[in-house]
Parts: sequence; structure tokens; C-alpha cells
Amino acid sequence: MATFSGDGLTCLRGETLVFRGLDFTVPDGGALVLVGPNGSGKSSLLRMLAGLLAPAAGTLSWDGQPVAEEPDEHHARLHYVGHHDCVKPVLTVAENLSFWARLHGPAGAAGARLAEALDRLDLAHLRDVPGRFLSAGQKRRVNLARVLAAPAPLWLLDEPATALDRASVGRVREAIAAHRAAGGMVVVSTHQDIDLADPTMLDLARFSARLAPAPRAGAEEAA
Amino acid sequence: MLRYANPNRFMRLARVLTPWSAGLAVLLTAAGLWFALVDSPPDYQQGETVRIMYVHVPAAWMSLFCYVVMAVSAGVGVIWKHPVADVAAKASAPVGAAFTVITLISGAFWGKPMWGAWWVWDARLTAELVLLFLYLGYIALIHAFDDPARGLKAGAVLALVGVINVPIIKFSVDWWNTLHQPASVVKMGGPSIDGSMLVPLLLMALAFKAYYIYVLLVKMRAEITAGKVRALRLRQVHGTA
Amino acid sequence: METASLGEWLDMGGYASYVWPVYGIALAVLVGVLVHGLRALRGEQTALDGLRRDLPSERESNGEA
Amino acid sequence: MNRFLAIVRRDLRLALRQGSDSMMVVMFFVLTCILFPFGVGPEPNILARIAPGVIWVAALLASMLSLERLFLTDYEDGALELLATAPLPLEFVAMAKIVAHWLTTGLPLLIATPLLAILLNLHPDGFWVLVAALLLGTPTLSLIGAIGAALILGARRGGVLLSLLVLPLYIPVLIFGVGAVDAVIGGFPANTHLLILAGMLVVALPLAPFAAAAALRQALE
Repeated sequence: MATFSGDGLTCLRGETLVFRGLDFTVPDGGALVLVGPNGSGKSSLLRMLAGLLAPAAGTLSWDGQPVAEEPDEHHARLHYVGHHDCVKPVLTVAENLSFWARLHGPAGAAGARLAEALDRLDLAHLRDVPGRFLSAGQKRRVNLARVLAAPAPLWLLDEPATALDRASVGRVREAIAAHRAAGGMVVVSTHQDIDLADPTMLDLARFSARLAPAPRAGAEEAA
Repeated sequence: MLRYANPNRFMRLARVLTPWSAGLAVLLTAAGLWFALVDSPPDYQQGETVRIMYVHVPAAWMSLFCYVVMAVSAGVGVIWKHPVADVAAKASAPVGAAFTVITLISGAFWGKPMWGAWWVWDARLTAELVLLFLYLGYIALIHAFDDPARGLKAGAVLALVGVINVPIIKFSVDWWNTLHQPASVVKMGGPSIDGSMLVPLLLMALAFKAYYIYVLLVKMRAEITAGKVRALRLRQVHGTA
Repeated sequence: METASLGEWLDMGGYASYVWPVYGIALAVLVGVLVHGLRALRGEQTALDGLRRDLPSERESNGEA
Repeated sequence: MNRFLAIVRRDLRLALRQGSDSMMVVMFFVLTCILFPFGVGPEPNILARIAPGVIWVAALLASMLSLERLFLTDYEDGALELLATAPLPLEFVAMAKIVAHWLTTGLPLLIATPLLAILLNLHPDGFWVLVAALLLGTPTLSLIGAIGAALILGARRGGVLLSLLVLPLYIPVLIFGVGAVDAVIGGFPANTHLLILAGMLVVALPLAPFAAAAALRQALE
């Protein structure tokens, strides 16, 4: 039963404070949905969870063990889907995905998982198509297929539903449900409603230093 | 201990120290100029041009000193993430560059009467020229980003890489110079510094250091205040929704 | 006083056109950097005071002086 | 280790599929060298005297020009973020990209050296030591240049800035690279120069990826 939690997280972008004193826990099979107005730090929090952005204060821990001590181990546990869909125009879809799969997961049964990932997101027919011919929606699906192609317990999805049609959003929802059923965790930031089963909501506006004055009475300096 | 970029302790200290450091700088400069220009004998070999040495040599020391201070504060900024350290690095870069320019110009004005040429590819002058470009590279890098904090952090990495390269550059330029050195060139430093030259040299060096501290305090206070202005403007823009 | 008369001192043993420019340029460069810093400091301080007047309601949340 | 090789292989495949890039760098290298006879005059003895210096400066500029895009394409399309969240240290990612860069741009420069040796009337004795010096020097150029390439991510006018940051750091490699060739042409042994070049490479090998990774982390924050 792994749990992923953070306490007292503080995010500093340049000289401005984005949020502080943010706590959360995601149990196995859990789903944390980040909501809040633009600029409240949803993307920053996801990047912090992925280890791209070091928290100015506070700690992230996996099963109680601070994540900062073993960054590579933490990276092996997660998939991060950001705003960019990095599909190389010269490489085919299969080459793109197999590169990321080899980087993340063990080599065994890579071919089978790759095929399954392509099927799950209706990309099988694009398998050998070079990236430059793909539309924005297709690139987004290839990016999401990357997450399926190599197993990782923690999914960090930054607005996965952008540029996707209704059918694709449905496929993403099923993929997430299957992932959670298998004991995986998901942290999603989204504007459209993907309506996941019993998500725990986290409204970042409560922790945002900018939009509301200090959330807790007598907010002391973080020692 | 995290202080969100509000180095107030430093600002209060700097505000108190600034007038004193200004006074010290003026005093030392006056004393230095007096001994350098008036109260010291002309050199038996170089004649009155030795007085150029009293600017050239201390400035050369300062150009290296400022770069080392820049690299050390950049290192402190990177390791302990202390905002004041990054600001110190940014503040000392232009001063260091100024001293390097002074060293090069005074070197040229010394070379013209002694060797008949404004510029000679002498080991020390060449190394100083490369140091100037290390400074210009740092200054260009920190101003190349929209977010000043991002520029400072990138500059810190460059300063640390640069400080490792300074001895390597010095070594290779010296070696290169000995290979291509025409025999007749008088060593840049001239004869060993004898007693009478020591007093003006040291006084000018101290004057430059006092000046450096004074300008550093002023520039750092300006940079930190600018940070606060940016923060307030951002708060004004985003404001309470 | 080593050099007796002022004229002789100004002449710098014939090297006047080398010694004085060095001191002149050095002074100009150093004072220039200093003035630039002082002007920047004064400019930022007035801007800060101006902003502080416009945002009086802003509680100095993280203890800025 | 196979993750490291996976990145190198991917970058090599990307470079080969866009083969024109490394060809352009070699053409720039040759073209720069060809310019000098027009400027300095075609007298063989003058050319022979400046040939090592010209070839080295041109190699230096060619290597630096190709470095701007080392991390830039991956930074712009988001691949760098994913590489930073891959389960291998960012220093290895940087090292893999530097190795791929050297194989696609540093090494091809050596192919052009025989042609340039003839064009610039390089003394025959100096040819093989030039190749040896370039073999030792171009990796150092890629390593140091990679730090600059990582620093300029997200900066305005990155290309020009890269040259300002990196060229001063290239000077020691240039001095000993040319020194090795001049020594052999002058009849002296060049092993001290080659050893110093090797020394610089050994120093740059651990430091450059470490500094580049630090710069990449800032760019990705």
C-alpha cells in the first residue's frame, strides 16, 4: 500500500510566491484532481511532484520516505504528461514510444505493451507514421500512449484532455480507471470534467499566496 | 532557514554601512593619489611612467579579486540558495569589468612610451583581455532572461565554470606567450617593486578595495529594492482577485 | 616635494600625455560605475515608495521592512 | 547503461535522419578555411605558416555553431522535461547528448582535414598530429560548448550569447591544439601538447555534464 504525500509545500517562481503550506496525500488507487483558477500553481505543483521544480519549503514523501533523497527512484515510479507533446517529426510513432518505453521500463515484453498501448488509444493504424504527419490530437494521444507503454505507479497528468475529441477523452478515462484498479495513482489538473470515480479534490486557491491573503491566521515564517 | 527573498537584515546593515564605506573610500583614494602622484620618486628606469603602475597593478589585482568574489558568492547562492549572494555576484560583475578595462587601458598607456606600441600580446595583458570577455559573457547572460532571478542562477553556473577556467587560461596564455615572445620585450611588471613604490601601490590597492565595497553596497541595495518593486508591481497586477 | 615647480610636476618628466590620461580615464570609469549605481538606487527607492503609497492596504505579509 | 545508449542512439538516429545538419557543419568548416587564402593571399609559404591556426579556429567555430541546437530542440518540444523525469541522472542525459553531438559534428570535421591540409598547404609532417590533436580537442569543445548550450535555454538571442560565453573558454584548447602541430612542423616532439590536451579532456569530462545538468535544471524549473 504505497502512499504519495506532501506537507507544507511552498512554491516560489522567480521572486513571487505561488503557493505555500500545501498538504496532500494520494493512497493506492487514489485520484487527486487539482482545481483552481489560472495561475494558482496547478502546473507548478505537478512539476514539483515530478521532481522538475524543487519546493522552496516542505517535503514530498513516498511511503514516508522523502523523495528528494532518491530522485532517480522517484522518477522510475512516475510518468509526467506536460503541456508539450514531444513527438519527434522524423521518428515514427512506434520509434517515439519505444524510445520512451526503453528509457522507463525494463526491456521485457516491450513490444506487447507497446501494441496494447496503441490499441487502447486507437493509434494502431498510425504505428509507422512519422510524427510530422500527426494532428495535435493524435500527438496528444501518442503522448498519453507513452504512459501506457511502460508501467509506472504514479501518473502526473497536466490537462490531459486538451485537444482531444469526446471519444478520446472516454478512452483516457478508461485508461485511468484501469490504472487505478491495478493499484496505480493519478494526479490530474484539468479544466474539462473527466469525472473520475470518487476523486479527492484539491483547490489550490486555498493555498495560493497571491489570490487570497495568508490562508491560515497568523501565517508564521516557514522555519 | 528560508526567507522568501526579503533580505531585510542585509538591507538594514547596508544602509548603515554605506556612508562609512563612502568616507573610507574617499580618504584612501586621496591618500593613494597623494603618494602615487606627488610624494614618491620617479623610477630610475621607467621615470615618471612608473606612476601609471600605481593604477595598472592595483586595478589588475582588483579585476581578479572581483571575479573570485563573484564566483564565491555565486557558489554560496547555488549551494545555500541565499538571494543576497546572487545579488552580490550580479553587483560585483560590472565593477570587475570596469577594473579590467582600466587595467587594459593603463597597460596600453604604459606600453606606448616603453615599447612604442599601444598593444603588445604580453602574457598578462592577454590574460586580462580574456578575463574581460568572461565578465562581458556573465553580464550578457544575466540580462538575457526576462525573469531576473533566472538570469542570476544561470550566471552563477557560468561564474563557477569561469573561475575554474581562469587559472587554465592564465597557464595556457603564459605558455603561449613564452613560445612566441620576442626576446627584447621588457617584462610587464618592470624591475622588482622596490620600497619607495610599495606605499603608493598598497594605498591605491586599499583605495580600490574600499571603493569596491562602497559600490557593491550601493548596487546591491539598488538590486534588492528593484526586486521588491517588481514583487509589488506583480501583486498590483494580479492583486487580490 | 620631489618636483620643485607645479609646471614641472604637471609635465611628468615629459610623459604627461601618458600619466594623466590614465588617471583621468580610471577616475571617469570608476565614478561612472558609481554614479550608475547611485542613480539606480535612488530610482528604485522612489519607485518603491510610490508603490507603497498606492498599495497602503497591502499588509506587509512576509515582513518586508 | 542501456538507457544512456538509448539516448545516444536516438540522437544519432535523429541526426542521421536530418543528415543535412552535420553536413552543413563540415561545409561551414571547409568554407571558413577556404576564405583565408582570399584574405591573406595564396602564397604557399604564408598559407603553410598559418594553416594549423586557421584549421583549428575554423573547427572551433564550426563546433560552436552546431552546439546552439544541442538542447534547444528538445527544450522546445518538451522532450527535455521527459528526459529530466527519466530514471537516470540528468548528468548522464547531458553526457549522452554531448557524445551524440560529438559523433555527428565533432568527428565529421576530421573527415575534411585531409582536403584542408592540401588546400592550405599544411606541412606534411603536421598532418597526423593535427588529426590527433583534433581527436583530443573536439570532444573538449563539445563538452565546454554543451555548458553554454544549456545556459542559453530560454534566453533571448541564444546563438550570439553562446559564442560570447563559450569562445573565451575555448582558448586553452586552441593554444595547445595549434601548438602541437607547430611543434611537429618545427621538428620538436608534440607529446607534451597532446598530453595537456588530453588533460583538459579528462578535466572537462566530469565537470561539463555536471555544470550542464545544473543549467538544465534551472531551465526546466
